[in-house]
Parts: sequence; C-alpha cells; structure tokens
Amino acid sequence: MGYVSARGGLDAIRAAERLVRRLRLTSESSWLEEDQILEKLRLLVDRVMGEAGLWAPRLAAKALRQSEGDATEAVHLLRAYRSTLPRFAYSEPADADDVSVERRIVPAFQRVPGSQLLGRSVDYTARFLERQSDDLAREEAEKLRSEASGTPDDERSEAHADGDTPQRSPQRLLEMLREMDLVVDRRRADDPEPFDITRTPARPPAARSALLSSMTRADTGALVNQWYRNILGPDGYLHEVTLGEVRHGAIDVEVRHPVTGLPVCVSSVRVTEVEAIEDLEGVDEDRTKFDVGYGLCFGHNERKAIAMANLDIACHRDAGRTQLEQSLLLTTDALDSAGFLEHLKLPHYVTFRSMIERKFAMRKARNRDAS
Amino acid sequence: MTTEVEYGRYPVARLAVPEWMLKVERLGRVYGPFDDAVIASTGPEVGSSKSALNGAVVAAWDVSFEVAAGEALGLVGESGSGKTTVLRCLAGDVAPSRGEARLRTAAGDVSMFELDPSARRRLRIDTLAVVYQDPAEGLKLNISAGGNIAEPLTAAGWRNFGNIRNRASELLTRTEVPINRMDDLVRGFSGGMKQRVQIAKALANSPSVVLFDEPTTGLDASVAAGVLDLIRSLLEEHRIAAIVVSHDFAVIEMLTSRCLVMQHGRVVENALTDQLLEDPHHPYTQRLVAAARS
Amino acid sequence: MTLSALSSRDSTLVFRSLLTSLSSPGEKVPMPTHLCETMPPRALPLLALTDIETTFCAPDDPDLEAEVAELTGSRVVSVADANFVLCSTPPPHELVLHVGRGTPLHPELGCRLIVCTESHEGDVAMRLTGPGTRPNANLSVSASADEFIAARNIAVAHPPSGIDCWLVSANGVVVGLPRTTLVEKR
Amino acid sequence: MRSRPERLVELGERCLTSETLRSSLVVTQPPACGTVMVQVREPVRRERFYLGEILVTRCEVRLDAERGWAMIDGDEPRAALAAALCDAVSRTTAEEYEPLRLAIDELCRETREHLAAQEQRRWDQIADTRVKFEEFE
Amino acid sequence: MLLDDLINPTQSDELLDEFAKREIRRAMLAAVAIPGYQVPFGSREMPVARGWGSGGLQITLAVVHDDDVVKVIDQGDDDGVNAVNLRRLVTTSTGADQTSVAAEASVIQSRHRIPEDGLDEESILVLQVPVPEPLRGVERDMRELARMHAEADYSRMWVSLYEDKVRNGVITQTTGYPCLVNERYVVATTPIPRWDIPRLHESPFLTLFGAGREKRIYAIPPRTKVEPLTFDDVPFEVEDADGASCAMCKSSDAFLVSLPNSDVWMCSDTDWCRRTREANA
Amino acid sequence: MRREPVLDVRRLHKSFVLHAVSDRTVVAFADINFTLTAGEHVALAGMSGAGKSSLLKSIYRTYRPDSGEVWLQIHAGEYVDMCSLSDAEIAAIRGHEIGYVSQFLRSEPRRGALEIVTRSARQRGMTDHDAREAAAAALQRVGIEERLWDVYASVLSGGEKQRVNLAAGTVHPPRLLLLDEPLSALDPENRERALALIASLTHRGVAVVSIFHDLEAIQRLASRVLVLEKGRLVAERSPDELDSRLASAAR
Repeated sequence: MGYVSARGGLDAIRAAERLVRRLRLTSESSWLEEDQILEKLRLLVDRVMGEAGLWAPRLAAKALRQSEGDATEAVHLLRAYRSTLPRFAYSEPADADDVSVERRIVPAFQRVPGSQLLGRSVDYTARFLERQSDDLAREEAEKLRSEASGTPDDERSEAHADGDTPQRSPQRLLEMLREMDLVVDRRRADDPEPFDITRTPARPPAARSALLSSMTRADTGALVNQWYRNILGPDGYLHEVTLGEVRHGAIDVEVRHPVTGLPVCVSSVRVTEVEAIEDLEGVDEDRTKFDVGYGLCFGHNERKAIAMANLDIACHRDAGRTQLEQSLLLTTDALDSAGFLEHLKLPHYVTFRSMIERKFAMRKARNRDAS
Repeated sequence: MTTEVEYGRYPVARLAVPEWMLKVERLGRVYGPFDDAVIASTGPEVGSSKSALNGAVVAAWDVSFEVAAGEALGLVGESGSGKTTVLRCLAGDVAPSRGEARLRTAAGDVSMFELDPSARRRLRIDTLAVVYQDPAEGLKLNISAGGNIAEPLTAAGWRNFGNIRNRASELLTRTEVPINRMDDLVRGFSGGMKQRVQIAKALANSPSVVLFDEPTTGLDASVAAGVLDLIRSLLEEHRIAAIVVSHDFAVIEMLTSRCLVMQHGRVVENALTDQLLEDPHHPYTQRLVAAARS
Repeated sequence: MTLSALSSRDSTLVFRSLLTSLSSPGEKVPMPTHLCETMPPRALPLLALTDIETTFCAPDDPDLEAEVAELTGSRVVSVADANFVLCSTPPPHELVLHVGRGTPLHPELGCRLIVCTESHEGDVAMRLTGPGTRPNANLSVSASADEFIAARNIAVAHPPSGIDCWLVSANGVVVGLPRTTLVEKR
Repeated sequence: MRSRPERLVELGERCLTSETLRSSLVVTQPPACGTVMVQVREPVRRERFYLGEILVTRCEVRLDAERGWAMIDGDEPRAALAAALCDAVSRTTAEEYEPLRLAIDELCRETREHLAAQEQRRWDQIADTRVKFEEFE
Repeated sequence: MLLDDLINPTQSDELLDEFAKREIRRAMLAAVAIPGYQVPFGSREMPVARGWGSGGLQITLAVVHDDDVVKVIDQGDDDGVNAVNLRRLVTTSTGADQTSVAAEASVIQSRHRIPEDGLDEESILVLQVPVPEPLRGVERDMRELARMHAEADYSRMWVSLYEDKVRNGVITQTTGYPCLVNERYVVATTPIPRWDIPRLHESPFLTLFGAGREKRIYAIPPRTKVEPLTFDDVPFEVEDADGASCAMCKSSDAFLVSLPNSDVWMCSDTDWCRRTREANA
Repeated sequence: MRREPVLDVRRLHKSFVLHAVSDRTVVAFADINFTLTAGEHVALAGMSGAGKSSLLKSIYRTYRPDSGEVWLQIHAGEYVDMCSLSDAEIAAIRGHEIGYVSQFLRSEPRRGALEIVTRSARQRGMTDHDAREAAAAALQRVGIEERLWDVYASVLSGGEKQRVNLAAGTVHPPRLLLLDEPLSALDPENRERALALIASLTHRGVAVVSIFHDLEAIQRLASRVLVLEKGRLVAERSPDELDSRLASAAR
C-alpha cells in the first residue's frame, strides 16, 4: 500500500501521549489507590457516574485517576468504554418509593412523619477551610476511629425511642399533599415505554421520560446554570419553587432471572431524589392546587437533583411555548458541549481559506458597485 | 292609489350572485372543556363569553358567512368579541373547536380545517394571505423589504434573483413603498410603511383570499387613511375576497360591503354595511354606531 | 436449526452487500458465498441487521421467523409494525400496502421489505431511474413479482415516506430498490 | 448475587474441586462485562424513565441439564462464573452436590446477615442527625 | 485458580459493541434510501471528543472490515493530527490496511475535504460533520426545523441567500455550502470548501455523512443530483485563487491554501501534491 | 296592454326601535303602496319628517323595511322583491340596476371625480375602457371641468361634489333612479344643466323616484307627486295641482 508519512504528525502524537503518561505515573507522591478516590473523593465519583450515565464506582475512580481529576474527561472515558459494552438487560422498574434514605429533608414543613434526617451533609457547617497539618489530621482520624468502635449502644437506642422512629423509606410529601387534595393529579393510566436517549436522540417535542433521562445524565453545572438563567437570565420565566423533599439513599436494581423468571437484585445504587412544589398561577391552571416537579440522579448530587426537579415542572408548564425543552435536551450534555468546544482546537485552515476568499470577493463586488 | 296588480303576479327573476370563494359554517372556538350547557351559559344574553359553569371561554361560536371574489366582508365588534379569533382560525394560527371553512382553489374546493398542517401552510403561500395588525407578526423585521417579499415568492418556487427583485419592486411600487428602501431592513421603517410592506408581501403570489386583522389600528390617522385607501384599491383591482376585522367603523365603511357584528363570541347582526350604519337593529350595533358617529 | 448467528465480520460483509445494492439500485450484488452455501440467503439481511432493538416478521415462513427471533433477539410483530418484513415469495398487494411507510417527519421509519425471487431473470422488463441507478439500469422480474412491484410503486408514491426493498434470489444475489427508485415497465 | 465477590470465588473454587461437576460443566456464556439499563418509576406521573446504566458481569453455564445464570455488580468475571455455577448447583437434586448446596445456602445466609449488618451500621451513623422537636399534646 | 481455567480473558480492540454497529448500519441504509435526509441514530461516545470525528468514526467502524483499505485525512492532509489519530483507531480496531492514495482506498474518512482525485465506484467517502443542520442559520427551533425538512419548505433559506446577495453583492457562504440533494432535501455539505461541491454532483462514489454530537447520519448515493442552492441567474462560485499555483507541485487545478500574509500557496490535498511532484520529477 | 311597472311598492312598513331609549318604537312610514313604470318620474312631497327619505332608503334597502314588498323589474317581464333578497343579491342589484343620488357626496378620501364615476359605471357592468369614457361624458354633462377630474373629490366645493354624485348616479342609465335632494347646492346654471339631464334620462325610459325641495323642479320633471304625511301616503297629485303650500311643505 502506498503510505507515505512525510512529516512527524504521528510521532508528535505519540510523544505527547508518552509525556502525559510518564508524568502521571512517575509523580513524586505514592500511587493513588482506587479506594482512596472512592472514599475520599466520593462526591466527585458520584458526579462522574451521573454525568456518564453509568454506575460503575471502580471504573469511575480509575477514570478520574487517569484524567488527573478532570471530571468531564473522566466522563468521556467512562462513556467511550460503555460504547464497547453490550447491554444485557433492562432492570425491573424500581419504584422511587423504595429508596432507603440516608438523608431526607422536607423544607416545606417543620414536622413531618418520618422526620427530617440531616445525614451526611455540610449544608449546616460553617465553611471554614481546615488548615491543620496532615499529621494532626491523621492523629484526629486515629482518635475518631477508636471512638467509633466504642459507641455505647444505649445512646443509639435512646435516639430510636424518641418519638416517631425515623423510617428508612418514609412516606413522601407528595403523597401527603395528595391526601390533602392539594396536588394536580397527573398520574397516568397507561404505562408508556420509556424513551431511551442512548439509542434515539431526544429532540423536541420529546416524551417526559426523555427529558428526565437527559437531565439525570446532564452536566451538573450546565443544569444548575440552565435553572439559574431561567430565573435571572434574559428569558427569566421560572418560578422559585418550594422544595418538598430532598433525599439521598440507596435503591435496589433487580433483573429477571432467565431461568426462574424471578427478579434478582444485582446491585444497589445510591441516588438523590427531589420533589419541587410549584405554585400554579397560569390562566388555564388550577390555582387551588400545587403541581410537582421531580428530580432523580445517580449518586449524591443534590444540586443536580434540585435543578432537575425545578426544570421538570418548568418544562411541563412551558408546554412547548418556549425553547426550554430544546435547551435541556440539546445543551446540557457534558460531552456534547465540551467536545464541540474542543473541536475548535482542530485545524481549520480549509474553512478559513474559504472565508478569506469570500472577504475578498465581497470587496470586489463592493468596488464594482461603487464604480 | 295605483296598485292594481295582484300579489305574486310577477315572474321572479333568478339573480346571478358571485359564487363564494370562502365559506365558513358554524365556526366555533372554545378555550377549555365544553358541552352544550357550557355554550348556553355564554353569549350576548348572558353578557359574557366566559362560562360561569367551568370558566371555559367561548371565544367564538356558530359563526357562518360567505365571501365572494371581489367582495370584502367586515367583522366588527369590540375587543374580546371573537372577531380576531375567527380570523385566526381561518388563518390557521388557531385550531377551531368546531365548524367548517371551505375555500375555492384552482384545484377544487378544500375544507381548510380538515387539511393537514402542511397542506394548510401551503394554502398560505399563494391562496390565502393574512395582513396582521402588528407588522412584526407578518414580517421578519431583520430582513429587507425585498427579502420579506422574496419569502412567499421563493416558497412558490421562484428561483431567479432578477425576477424576484423585479416582482418585489413592482409590489412595493404598487403599495407605495419608495423603491430606494427595498434593500433596507424593515425594522427601520415607520409603522405605515411596515404595513405597506406587509400588504405587498401578502399580495406576492396573488392570493384569492386576504384576511386583514385591524390593518390600520395603531397607525396615525393620516397614515391609516393612506393604508386604507391602498387596501381598497387593491381589493377592487385584484378581485380578492377579503375579510376585514376591525373595531373601527370608519375602516369597515371604507372597505366592506357586508358585515357581521360580533359580541361575546356570537354574531348578533349580519347586514350590508350601509344598513348597519344607517339602520342598525341590534342594541349592541346601535351602541357601536352611536359611539362611532359621536 | 438451519441458521446460525453471524460473526462480526460476516455481519459486516452482508451489510456491505446490502449497502451496495441500495446505493446502486438494480445492480445484482452477490452476498457472501460462504454464507449463502450454508444458509438460505433470504435470512442473511435479517441475521445481519436485526437485534434486540428491532422488530420483524416473516408471515409466510414461521420456522425461519422463529429461528431469526431466537438468534438475533429481534421481536416478532405484525406486518404493519415491523421494521423488517421477509417474504419468501413476492407478497400480495395487501401486504405491501400494509407495511409501515414512516411519516414526512420520520421517513426512516418506513419498512424494509425483503422479497425472495427465484432469480433475477424474468419475463417482465423494468427500467429503473433515480438516485444511484446507472444509465440503462434495468430489472427483469417474473410475472408474480410484477404485481409486487406495482404495489411497491404505490407504497413509494408519496416521498419521503415509503418502503425500501431488497429482492433476494435463491442463489444469494440481492437487488436493492430504495423508495427513490422509479420503476417503470419497458 | 450480592455476596461479596471473594466469598463467591471461594465457593466457586470449592465447587470446581468436584471432578463430577467439572466434567458435566459447560460455560455457555463466559463471564463478560455489559450493562443493565435501570428503569425507575417516578412518583409524579407514575411514569417509567431510564436513570442510566450500571456495569455488571454476566455469565451462564450448563451443569448437566441445569442452566445456571449470574449477573453481578461491577467487573467481576471470577465471581460471576462462581455465581452462575452456584446458581446451577442450587437447582440440582443429585446427592453428591448436597454439601455444595448446603454451602451455598450458608453463603446466602451469610450474605443476608452481612448486608443487614452493613445497613444497620450505616443507619446508626446517621440516626443522630435526625432533627428532634419538642413533643406537643 | 480453577475458575480462571474457564475464563478466557480476551482484551478486545473493538470501539463499538456489535449492536451499536447494527444500529449505525440500519441508519446508514435509511440514509442511502432517503438521500439527504438526516437519520437520527443512537450515536455512541467514541474515544475521541465529540467534534473530533466521532460521527465519521462510528460510520467507518460500522462499514470497514479487514479486507478494506482506509485513507483518513483532515483538511486534505493524511498527516494532520486528527487524521493520524483516527487512522490509528480504525486500523487497530478493524484490522484494515491503510493508504494515503485515494485510488487505493476502499473507504476514505475525511474532515473538510474531498480528495482531488482517485475516488471511483468502489470508494465510500465518509465525511465528519460538525453541524449537520443546514437551516440552523435561519431557524433555531428544532421543531420548526424538522417541519421545514418534512415539507421541503426551504423558502427561508432562499431568503437568506437573497439577503446575502443584496447586502454583500455575492453569496458569502464559505465552506459547507448548502446543497439540494435529489431535488428534495437541503443538506449541509460539512465544511468542505465550495471547490469540492461540484464533485458531489452525480459522483461515482457513495458519500456518508456522520454527525456524532448531533446524532445524525445522512448520505448522498452515487449518481445523485446535488445542486448548490443558488439562483438561476447567480452562478455558484468556487474558491478563486487568482491563478495561483502550489509552491511545491505547481498545481493550479487543486484546492490551494495560503501561508499567512504571503503569496505562497500550497495544495490542501497533501497526497495529491506528493504524487504530482513525483510525476513531475 | 298596460305597461308593466318598473317598481311596485306594496304595503311597505318601516319603523325604528331605539334600544338606547327604552326600546322606543318610532314609525318612519306605514302601508306605502305605489307603482312606477319606465320613463315615469314620481316625486315625493310632504313635510320634513313625513318619511320621504326613509322611503327612498327603504327602496334602496339601506333601511330594512319591517314588512311589505318592493318589486323591481330587472329584465323584461322578470322581477325581484328587494325586501326578500339576500345581502349579496342586494349588492348585485344596486350597482347594476339602481342609481342613488343623495344630497351629500360621501367623502371618499384620495379619489378623483373621474375615478368615482368610472367605478360607478363599472358597477353597472361596463368594461374598464367603456366605463372611463362614459364617466368622462357624464362629468361633462354635469359641467365638471376636466381639470377637476383628478382632484380628490373631498376637496371640491359642495356644488361640485353634488354634481359628481349626480354624474355617478346617472353615468349609465339605470333602470331606477332614486334622487334625494340632488340639486340643493347647485348654482342656477348647473341646476339647469342637472334638470335637463334628469329630464333626458326620463325620456330614455329611466324610472325616477325623487325628493326635491322646490316646486319648480317637481313641476318640470315629475309626472306624478305622492304626498306623505306622518309616514302615510295621503294623496296623489299631478304636478300642476301642487300649490305653493305643498311645495314648501315638501321642503
């Protein structure tokens, strides 16, 4: 075959690859263990899995290590790997009511059945940068570890005996509002197949399942921005909602056993779930009721779930009047936007040459008209 | 007295009346759920187009009329009477809740409301044009006057730049838009000038029906007179079947020969325009005419 | 079982034959010989193109239908709903007019119809024009396929909606008739 | 399927020590990675939507007439094979596999306890973060 | 470990699972059957960024087998960094051979150029498409865009050409000139220069367009009418180099690019340039 | 054989319901009966408010009569009842068969006299070219100088407007001409010209129903006079029988 590599394109690429790899692997500090990433950069791992649309904690940790902490790059690694995998099955529909909570707050009410459970959250902690030395920190860690093993049982039981026992899957606020007849009932009688955004590109007008999938996989920052710009931005048409619930917890994933036909739990994934309560004020809306938006995403990522719940209800109310839906479907994917941005770095001299040519053609035409 | 002839003695002549170009039957548009009871709970007798039963708004109901080529029909009423709803249903901007609208085209009669959206849009290219109150609705403001006219022309298959320019300049001349403004963005035009461009665009493919929605509302009186005059001349010249929606009797008197008066979504009176002005029957028409004459 | 799942490479080869046949309507494109020798050629398009995410049916060949379903995971549905329809003999008018044609917004949802013919040499000569066809492209079909072509012409009369067809001969030669091909009797 | 991978591997190895078992075992689908799309039913409209995929390893074996299938979390080929093996064994009735069946039952019990304990530990850690209110009558 | 004996750990070089390829193939067949129509597909993420040819790469991977010979270029250059990168991925994962000579290639993946020569009936040209929607400039709403294509309603495109001509004296569209395919669909011709446009018309080869980020595949079959959108009385103009010729091979009948602020021109198709020089020598 | 009437008005009633004034009913006229043959000129006389103009407008159908019939001959031996025609039919008849000249020219902005009269001629069914020629002749007949033909009629003097109006109403002899004080603003010279024009139309077979405010016009033109009083037709006189008392009442 006639192949002539006249110049060093390939060599330069290989050298760049070697450079990245060598500097990553030979840095002074010790090897970064997957477990370290999983435990100490837990939220980053969660975010990467969410944006990749693939729950694979170990792979996500590897990807983060390989990308040197570039979350979008890590998402890319995970997604590209996913492209090589077959899809074995679709899980049994998991009921969001079965999320077993590790954190649950209900901003809309002070006291709720099932309690406000703050869980592992820094929301209520002053954001002071901890500047103690590594040695001191290690010391503290040791101390805490030994304490943890000696937590007296009676203290725990007291906590449980106090008033209503916190439930692992407390009744959601939405159900309570429904009992009060305060929510527009949008439950559907039919059960349409969900839209699969990984197989068919979702384009407006899209099913709600397509929107929910797009948002749950969206870039966290993009989704937050989308929400914020629709409050303060030029098209500012969003409401500030009241949050009904913010939950973080685990949910089982079940697949049907091909031999026995029974559902088998193959994994448990952590999710963040949000209900956003919207006050209705449109002319064609029932002002005596509320409506509810819903957000659910992989891992612990409250920002994303809240933005998603807001945008879910906003999109429903918008009903295609504006291009909110198109914005959500087309501009929030981390890889789409970042990839297109990065393509600007590619050579463009053919297009640029053509552009210059037209500039001169325009001048010529102008001179012709002038004379 | 001289009456010797007996009743019924005369052989009755059959008159040749121009055939309809657009025929609307029992057109209705309701916002919200409705049934007979909801419809009955609205209208001039009730004094509202909004039903007290469920809040549904009966914007227009049971509107029927015909328009022939070369004829202009007026739809009169105050804002909220339903006249613009009727026009928008015919334009295809609003889906009717009930009724039929038949349009005579070269290819035969079509039931407009039964057409699929794409066929409906095709009608708008060369058969049925609309001139909106707000030129921004009928024009693209960030495009030149010529470019706005080029749109319906290219939609109809024009592919020759020179021919498009010639046709556009011919239409702009006809609508009294200075030809040296042809390549200027419409955005910079005065209100009256924009309206003229909109009319030129509407006429681009010689439509057989043109709907005018308050074509001069919002223009200065002197400008409005000029635009009205232009419309009247064009209607006569092109034998267009026109529907003119207006709350202004001066407009109606100038342009139309027949009128429907609408109130709370219903047609309350239907007569020749001079009859309405000189011998209005319905209390609402009498009020409108009195107000216009004072 | 007479069929077997195609390897990755064999799927590619079959696909390439099909791609060539649709790109050059009327051209007689052989499918890979080693596959045609071991399996009925008409099954190859299905084995190469269908999977768990597609639907198909073979109304006049239930045995083959069952085998393809098992091997590819493709779901068997009615003629009207199928992405792929396989007919072992030129299908009757009603069937052709019954398969999905897609919509102007989604013409790609039109069905792919695989029709078996004894051979590509028949008594009825047709002239083919349209994208991809070579000058003087032609097709000869049997009298029974003639009726099928007539129905096909109706099904493609309102572009961009329509159906795309492959005529597969017993010896594994495929002729593509995308919806854009104008087929006229000579 | 949710047993700890190392325990599954242990048990799988033990199964494979049986000559009879080895001779009647066919790995019909060797362990391979793939995904499962997670479907969720959300509460507002009670609609299903796709949350995303999870990474799993799937394996299928045949032990005499018995089909054994496993799908387990993550990239765990050995554990998946072991689990498929156990799945097949658990449905056999032959006398000679009885010890293995007992061991499988035992692993299942152990897994249940392990998961429950893990759950309890997590719960204990967060129980104190419950906001307490004064009781009212 | 006894378990290990039963596990056959094969590290696959595949970049796409088999089902994904099937889906892409189905989309390609639809694209060929409806020339110019943008077929949506479940575009997978590739090891290259969206915008770096992920669409073209997916098409190539779904088309190529180990008997194929591939040529990959970027801006006409076989050694452009992106071309090198993609060629490496294609050849290692498919086992196909590589070439820089278009006439020897059965599949040519390209970004922004059609090789100056060598494409024939046996060739498949795969173009990487950054923005597949030709109407984006005149309409933003995707619902409306879909409608315009469905109804072949391109009047606003014509209006934009009209405006362009009126305002600038020439039609200023540079690369990716919009074309009407088979008298039905307007397509974005990727950003290939206008120089290459006439070669799409009634070409002997099949052209497949892949837009990975926008998840669209479209095609121009061989021997298909491709007309650049222009008025009957306004001729379509290709890039004019004012009689310049390549500083290296002296060609004046090839697409030339220039060095900044100089009169030095060079062929954008590097292999053509090389072969011309060899022939001249 | 008796000549067939051009117009036969039978039992015509017209009243107005004033909704703004507690739905008060005002009778304009009641039980009007008369006929008119071709070439006949009937003048209406009576006090102001007797219902003369209302009757004219009811025949023209600008007013919608409560009951009765207005038979109009439109071809030899064929009639229509103006009261039972549809709006579209009325519109068709009006332009074609009936000329109506009112006291005032309805101001049409930015229209020249020639254009107004040409339009009227076209409505009578003439071709564009013929209509233009006929309009020019009509304007000449009523003494409008050619230099005024293209001047917007709205800026003409009262007398000029009235003449333009008359020209429009008579441009192509209609079957029936309705005149409502068409001479009120004319100077003696033009008045004379207008009287001659109307007389010539009558001679050419046009049927005329008129309202004049002066006795001389009635006596010179009318073949009969119908006297109205409070909306009733109380008498029919020959023009010669009219005394000055009645004539002034007609004013």
